[in-house]
Amino acid sequence: MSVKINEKVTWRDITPGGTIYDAGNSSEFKTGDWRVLKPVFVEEKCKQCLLCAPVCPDSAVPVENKVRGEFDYDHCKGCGICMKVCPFDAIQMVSE
Amino acid sequence: MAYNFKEVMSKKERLMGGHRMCAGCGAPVAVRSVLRALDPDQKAAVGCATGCLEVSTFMYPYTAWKDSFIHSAFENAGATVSGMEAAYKALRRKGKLDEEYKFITFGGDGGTYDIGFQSLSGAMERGHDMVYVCYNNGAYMNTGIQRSSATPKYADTTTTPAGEVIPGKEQFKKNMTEIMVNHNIPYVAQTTFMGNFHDLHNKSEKAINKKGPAFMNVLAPCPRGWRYDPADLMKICKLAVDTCYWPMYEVEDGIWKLNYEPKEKLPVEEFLKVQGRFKHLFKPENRHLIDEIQKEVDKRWECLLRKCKGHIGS
Amino acid sequence: MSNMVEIRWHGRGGQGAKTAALLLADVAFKTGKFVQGFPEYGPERMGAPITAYNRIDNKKITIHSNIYEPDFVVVVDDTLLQSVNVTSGLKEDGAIIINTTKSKEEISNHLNGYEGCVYTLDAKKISLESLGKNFPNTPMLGAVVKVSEIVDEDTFIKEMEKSFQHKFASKPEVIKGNMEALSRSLKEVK
Amino acid sequence: MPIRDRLSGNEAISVAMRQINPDVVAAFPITPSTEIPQYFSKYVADGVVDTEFVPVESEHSAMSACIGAQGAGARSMTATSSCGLALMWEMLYIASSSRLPITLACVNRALSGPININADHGDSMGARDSGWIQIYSEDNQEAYDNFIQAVRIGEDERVMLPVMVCQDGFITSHGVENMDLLEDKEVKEFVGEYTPKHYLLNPQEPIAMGPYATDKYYMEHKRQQVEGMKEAKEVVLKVAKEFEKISGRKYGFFEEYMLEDAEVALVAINSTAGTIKATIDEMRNEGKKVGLLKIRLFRPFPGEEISKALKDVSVVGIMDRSETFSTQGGPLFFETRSALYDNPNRPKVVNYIYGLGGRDISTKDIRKVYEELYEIKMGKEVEETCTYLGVRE
Repeated sequence: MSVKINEKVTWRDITPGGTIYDAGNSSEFKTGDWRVLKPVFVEEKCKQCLLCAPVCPDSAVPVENKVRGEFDYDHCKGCGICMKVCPFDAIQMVSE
Repeated sequence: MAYNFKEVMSKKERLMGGHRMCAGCGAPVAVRSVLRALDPDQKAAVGCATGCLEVSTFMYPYTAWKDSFIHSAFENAGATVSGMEAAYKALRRKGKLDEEYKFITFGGDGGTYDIGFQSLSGAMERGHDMVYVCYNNGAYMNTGIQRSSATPKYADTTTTPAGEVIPGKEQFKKNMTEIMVNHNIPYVAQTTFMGNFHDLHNKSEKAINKKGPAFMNVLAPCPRGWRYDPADLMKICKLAVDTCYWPMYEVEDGIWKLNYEPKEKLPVEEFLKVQGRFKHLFKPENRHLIDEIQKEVDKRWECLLRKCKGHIGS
Repeated sequence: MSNMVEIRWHGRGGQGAKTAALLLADVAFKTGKFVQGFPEYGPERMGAPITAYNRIDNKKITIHSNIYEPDFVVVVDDTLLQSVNVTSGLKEDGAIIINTTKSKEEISNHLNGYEGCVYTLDAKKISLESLGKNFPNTPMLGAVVKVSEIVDEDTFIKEMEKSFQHKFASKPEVIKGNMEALSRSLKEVK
Repeated sequence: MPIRDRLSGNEAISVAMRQINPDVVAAFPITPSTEIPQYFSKYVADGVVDTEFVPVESEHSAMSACIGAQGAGARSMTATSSCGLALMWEMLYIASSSRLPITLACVNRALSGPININADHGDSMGARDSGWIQIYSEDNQEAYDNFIQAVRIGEDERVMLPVMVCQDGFITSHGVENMDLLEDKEVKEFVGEYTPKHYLLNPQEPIAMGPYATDKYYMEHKRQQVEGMKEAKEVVLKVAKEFEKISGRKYGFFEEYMLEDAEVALVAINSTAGTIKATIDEMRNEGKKVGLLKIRLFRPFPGEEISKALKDVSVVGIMDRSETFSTQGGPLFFETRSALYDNPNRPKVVNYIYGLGGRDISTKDIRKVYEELYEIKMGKEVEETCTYLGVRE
């Protein structure tokens, strides 16, 4: 999109029909500040079983080449599902 | 296709973070899992009924969808994606489009079981090559937890409140999966989130790649509506399956197959007691209501076993 | 000045009065006229009295109402005479054409004192003899062309033959019977 | 070379559809528009077109499927009437707000209840604020011509709005009349290919359509949508000019018939305009200076131009074939009278509601209306601005 769509956009520049041409641009919107509890990744305990990855509603457990990385704190809402499924205690929930 | 969990998990994400679903919501977990069944180079076009998922994943100007996405209204996801699929056929026939696309539709149980039922039934009957996925949380969560025909009996919702005289919703949920089986479409499946998502993945893969219409009913818990600790998503799902409240099965080309049989069938109250919406059932004078639910669960389970007649396995 | 001819058809649903009106429009169209052919629609099913209309003119027709003062009325089924005021608004210098086995005298009692010309034709007999079936609309079409003179007879015969050849391309055996029904009706209407 | 033919209004639309050969047609039968998808599905069955025909299970799904298809990048069409249009209502708004130039053949019929299958304009008039361009057709020729032009008007980059082409149920939809058809090739060249800038099935650019928009954006969306409507006026005229080149037939926002020196005039749409013309011909022979303004483009409403065209008429009667239950008159009346308000010498304006549920209107009825307009011109007091023509008192 040539014009940045934000709350200052005029009627002339808003996208016709409200169509968005940058698929997946919600990643620019941060939901991390919804968090009350924060998951902490204890890498040394992690066995890379990846069970924490599919259960995340916010796609906040990135996996590349079969290895999980650090939490995406920009989007993690701190629900704690990942902590519960981890068989190795490698995720701990702490206060923000 | 053999399921290589770690490889599947390494695929590029097709539903991005930054959407506004509740913390711990089951719906995006369902969507991510279904979309992971696409090959990375497979193009998809996604449709969605109005509901939590739609308004939260496409709040202007942000879309969480990496694939082309359309939403038009609540009751017509089946028809809208029918149109998109018809366009695809026409454009391919006329030589205006070379690429192959897969068509996937998401709707909640409101948009699937109730207001969108006609449109879905029409789309399936006409044989459009598309997958319809119901992310089923058993009530109209988007408008604030009103009962649907997918709401279990005696659940406390905002339109079937557990009161002094009436103990919540008075009817059992309708069996949408079997209704879709009776459309005689090539593939129908019922599943939820278990372990490493093997079952959901396999079913999505079949549904997507099978020619013709396919329907998947995915139990996707709603922590707010069901009133449980959001962190317990996977536990809730496992209880739903192990109590046989939500059996995982599929019907492929008319063959019924049970995909999971609990080693030990748990009493349904194990599933009920962890959810606030059934809290009133645990008053001593309401014991018979739980028994009634148990009887219905048993009846439906036995019926399913008869239909699957020894076809058990993933 | 317009010399529009307006025709009203009375028949029963399923008898082909609407088809006859459309066929007449067709023939007139083919001879270069401006035409309208339209039925009056309701939810009626087979057997109910129905009305259909034609307007035929040498210039473009813009009027889009029913016809209240027709130049000609065609009655495809004489049992309608009991229940329908078929001569309503019919111009005295016009004519009514009725499919019947009865004589003009017998019929005239049912015409509400209409003093214009009355023509009769036993369309059923013609149809049965030439087509083997009771399709009264083909003979009635011939009769109305004869009486109204909206189309010259030779042209009419020629155009109808072409039209039948097209319509019955897959069963040419019925063309002859239809043509016979038409030419008989041109002669037998009285 | 024009092809001389005689067709019903429904046949005319289906022939136009065949010549356009759209990508997708989705429709559900409803009297009196049913014949359109019927005729068209035969073209599909015979391979005369390569359209994907979707025989949906309701009109709501018809419009939904058109939205999905047009959004996907396919030229899409449908046809409906009355309750069918009403069932589409919600989707009409979504089609227009999504800026999808779908073409709809609306065969006007009264809305229930009581259930009635005959012509009035209650259906399309109810949809007048749904953001669709609306074009009305006097006869079969106009229905055909308008339908072909509608594709170009809606798809114009400045417009990108759906278009509804209306004609009267049964009166023209089932009435056979003379008309001139264009050759298939001419129509195909005229409408060209649908080439949207952004569409769902563009492999190079995945997009998302149909967002949730908060108040921070909603109003800007609506304002932009209005701009498409504003631009439509110029595009309607441009397309009409081009159409005239291939057809020889002139079209504008409206047609003025004997209006230039008219003392009293009627404003009407659809088939009654033709009956009014026939009445005018009779009355002009008697020396009466009566005229007609037949509105073709109702959305957007060409208010200024209409006001200008009526400025020298002393009394104007507006003919509405639909009721609004506002107790203040019909929609044509509202729009036209409002347009005339800023005219310093505005004419006296009265409203006639007529023809509801298919009640026939003849030249005799119209003659009476003109006579009353003359009486008003001569100073007769108007007791009620809105009266009902031919209703039993």
